[in-house]
Amino acid sequence: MKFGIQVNEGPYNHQSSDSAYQFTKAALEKGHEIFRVFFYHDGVYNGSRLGVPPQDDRNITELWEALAEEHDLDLVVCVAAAQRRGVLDASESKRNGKDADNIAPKFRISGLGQLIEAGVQSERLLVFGD
Amino acid sequence: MKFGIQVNEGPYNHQSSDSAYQFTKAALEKGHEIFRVFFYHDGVYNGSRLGVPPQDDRNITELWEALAEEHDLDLVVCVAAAQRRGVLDASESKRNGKDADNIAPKFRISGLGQLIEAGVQSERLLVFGD
Amino acid sequence: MAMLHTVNKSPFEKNTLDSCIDHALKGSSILLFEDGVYGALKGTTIAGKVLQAMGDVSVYVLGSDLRARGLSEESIIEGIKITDYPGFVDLAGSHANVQSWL
Amino acid sequence: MAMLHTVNKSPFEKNTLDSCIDHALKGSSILLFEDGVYGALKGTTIAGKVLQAMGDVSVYVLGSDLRARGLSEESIIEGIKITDYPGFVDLAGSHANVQSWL
Amino acid sequence: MSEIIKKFMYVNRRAPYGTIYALESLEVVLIGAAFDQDVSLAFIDDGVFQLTSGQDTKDAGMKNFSPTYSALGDYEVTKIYVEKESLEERGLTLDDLQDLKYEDEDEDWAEKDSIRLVNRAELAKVMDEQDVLLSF
Amino acid sequence: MSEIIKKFMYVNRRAPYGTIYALESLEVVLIGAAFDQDVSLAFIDDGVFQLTSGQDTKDAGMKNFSPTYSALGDYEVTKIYVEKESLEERGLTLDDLQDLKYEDEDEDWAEKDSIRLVNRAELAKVMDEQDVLLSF
Repeated sequence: MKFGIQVNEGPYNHQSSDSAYQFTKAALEKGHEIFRVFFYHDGVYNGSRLGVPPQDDRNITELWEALAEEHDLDLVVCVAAAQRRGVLDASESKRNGKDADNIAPKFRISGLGQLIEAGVQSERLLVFGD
Repeated sequence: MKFGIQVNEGPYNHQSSDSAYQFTKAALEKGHEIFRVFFYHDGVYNGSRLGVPPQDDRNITELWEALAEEHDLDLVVCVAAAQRRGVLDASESKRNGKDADNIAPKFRISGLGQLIEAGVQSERLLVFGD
Repeated sequence: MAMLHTVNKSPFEKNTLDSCIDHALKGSSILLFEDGVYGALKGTTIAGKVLQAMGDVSVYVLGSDLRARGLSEESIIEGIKITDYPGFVDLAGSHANVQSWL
Repeated sequence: MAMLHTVNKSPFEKNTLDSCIDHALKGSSILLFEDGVYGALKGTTIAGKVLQAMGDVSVYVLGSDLRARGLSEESIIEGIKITDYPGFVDLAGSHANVQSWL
Repeated sequence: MSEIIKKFMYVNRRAPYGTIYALESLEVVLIGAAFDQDVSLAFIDDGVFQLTSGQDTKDAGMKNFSPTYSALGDYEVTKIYVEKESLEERGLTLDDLQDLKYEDEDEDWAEKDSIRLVNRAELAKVMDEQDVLLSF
Repeated sequence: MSEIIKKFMYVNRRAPYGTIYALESLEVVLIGAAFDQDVSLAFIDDGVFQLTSGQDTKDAGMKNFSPTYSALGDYEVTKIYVEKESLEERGLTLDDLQDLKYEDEDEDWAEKDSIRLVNRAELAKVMDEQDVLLSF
């Protein structure tokens, strides 16, 4: 079966991203397909490579990236939500006259159409949020 | 009178930072002193200089910075909460082996003791959060 | 001097106002702001509890947050005082301490 | 096939579970996870509503979120089924659609 | 843009301005309108507050996005379910909400109401028929 | 570190793990213990769930911070108010919570209970006496 996943909250402050990760991992391990993981609202903060959680805690961004590496997951950060909140890739940073970017390597920034497409193409869409 | 302000949520997703800003501005305009504004939990995201909100919307980080400029406000981002969430200044970035930083110029990163001190030194402490 | 309680959540979504009222001592004040302003509406499922609390505590509501949400002064429970940010600052100063009900 | 509802908030803090139950059709299922697992506890102010709902809907609770919060299997309302993430995935697949009550 | 036609429902349960969900939900609806899907919106619980008329955010210093709701008809988003019980619990009636209209191209562009006042049981059935439920 | 002694109360109204507030509140308490202030903690509403014994976060993939509560006595944080009504509404008793102790240096290090079970009216009075209330 093909699943789409939406993540609405940032890492650590809410459990949403942890739960979405656990669901995604379990689905992949059962042989299902994850069409896309779409990060919206504060969920875009999951895509920052600058987080340094305490050593005795999980690193949620790195967990997502490892899962993406292993299963060729499509991790998409919403461009409008990300710009508002300061999550930028190199080209968005340049285009907006900023002097730095912070997107993590396995995440890509794209438009809201990618969420609708995930809804259309997936057999089930699950939303994890506050 | 001397006020301390704590901001617990990031910009835009919750109204907390807007409300804290309006309170702080009104207090200063009435001639009161703001001992410190302390950003905790997701509130640390207010201190990122990378945000690019839509042109027809407010830029909360810049609003705080303008107020700080005008009134010599002390805007402090909690170091532990900020590291976890990827809000870093140049030295924290270097120390943690990261290749970029994103703190806005008028904000400084410091420890939780600064919040306790704000509680001790201010006549009233107000918390704005979710 | 008594305590100023602040409530910023809708009483229909969260238990914040409920808990605040249950802990507010006689003579204290409650300021409703952000989504908390919905607690000031007449004719709702929570209005009875607010009205009853008003026997012991003063209730204020932030006008800018009412207007943002399209709520008119006429829709507000009689006796609730509409204030603004300078008024909020005065309330914080004139009460002994402030508790934010988050 | 019927709907799977998911609830991740404490019923004592937010109206989510309440609203979910009020909208859940006969034959649908509700999965409690994250802070939603508190809705599965016996002897609480919401337990009666959950028990009554269980006449029409199946209720599941995520074991890993129960254990994280120190809640034992014995503290859970009888008839609520404890599941895990593989089980959550199966439930999502075996129901026609999923509604996340955020 | 896609040959699959699915029933998409945007479920709005939260008040505007206190959090951004209402605004960013609308942004999804507008983008989604470009896809030829069978779209509807549900406003339940505090979500009904999103549709109040007369919103004025000037003094709150925030962006007033409520005019966008009246533009939904132009995007062919014409099925807007508002739950009766949610209004009543909040002391509201339809008169407190914006009057949302669309022009029906099948009936010589006659102006029609977009808002469908439904009770909880009716809305539960409409939800049950959806393929995709996006919650905000 | 300061000659002013104020009454600080940390008010915990939220459950652990679903959000980070409980964990980051504890971090403030530990840092705050280094300042010589008159500190107390209140656990009301869902905050009482923070103190349940037997928390095991292994399968949830999160950090278990509940052992820290039992270390509070060593930080001289010894006044922990738990609201009776909040427990009852949630089907809990003190037996479901960790047994928090401290050693009283004024009484030859006798072991004493840190938890003070109070009813709502009593707690409201204790809150009223505080100088600073930090809400999490």
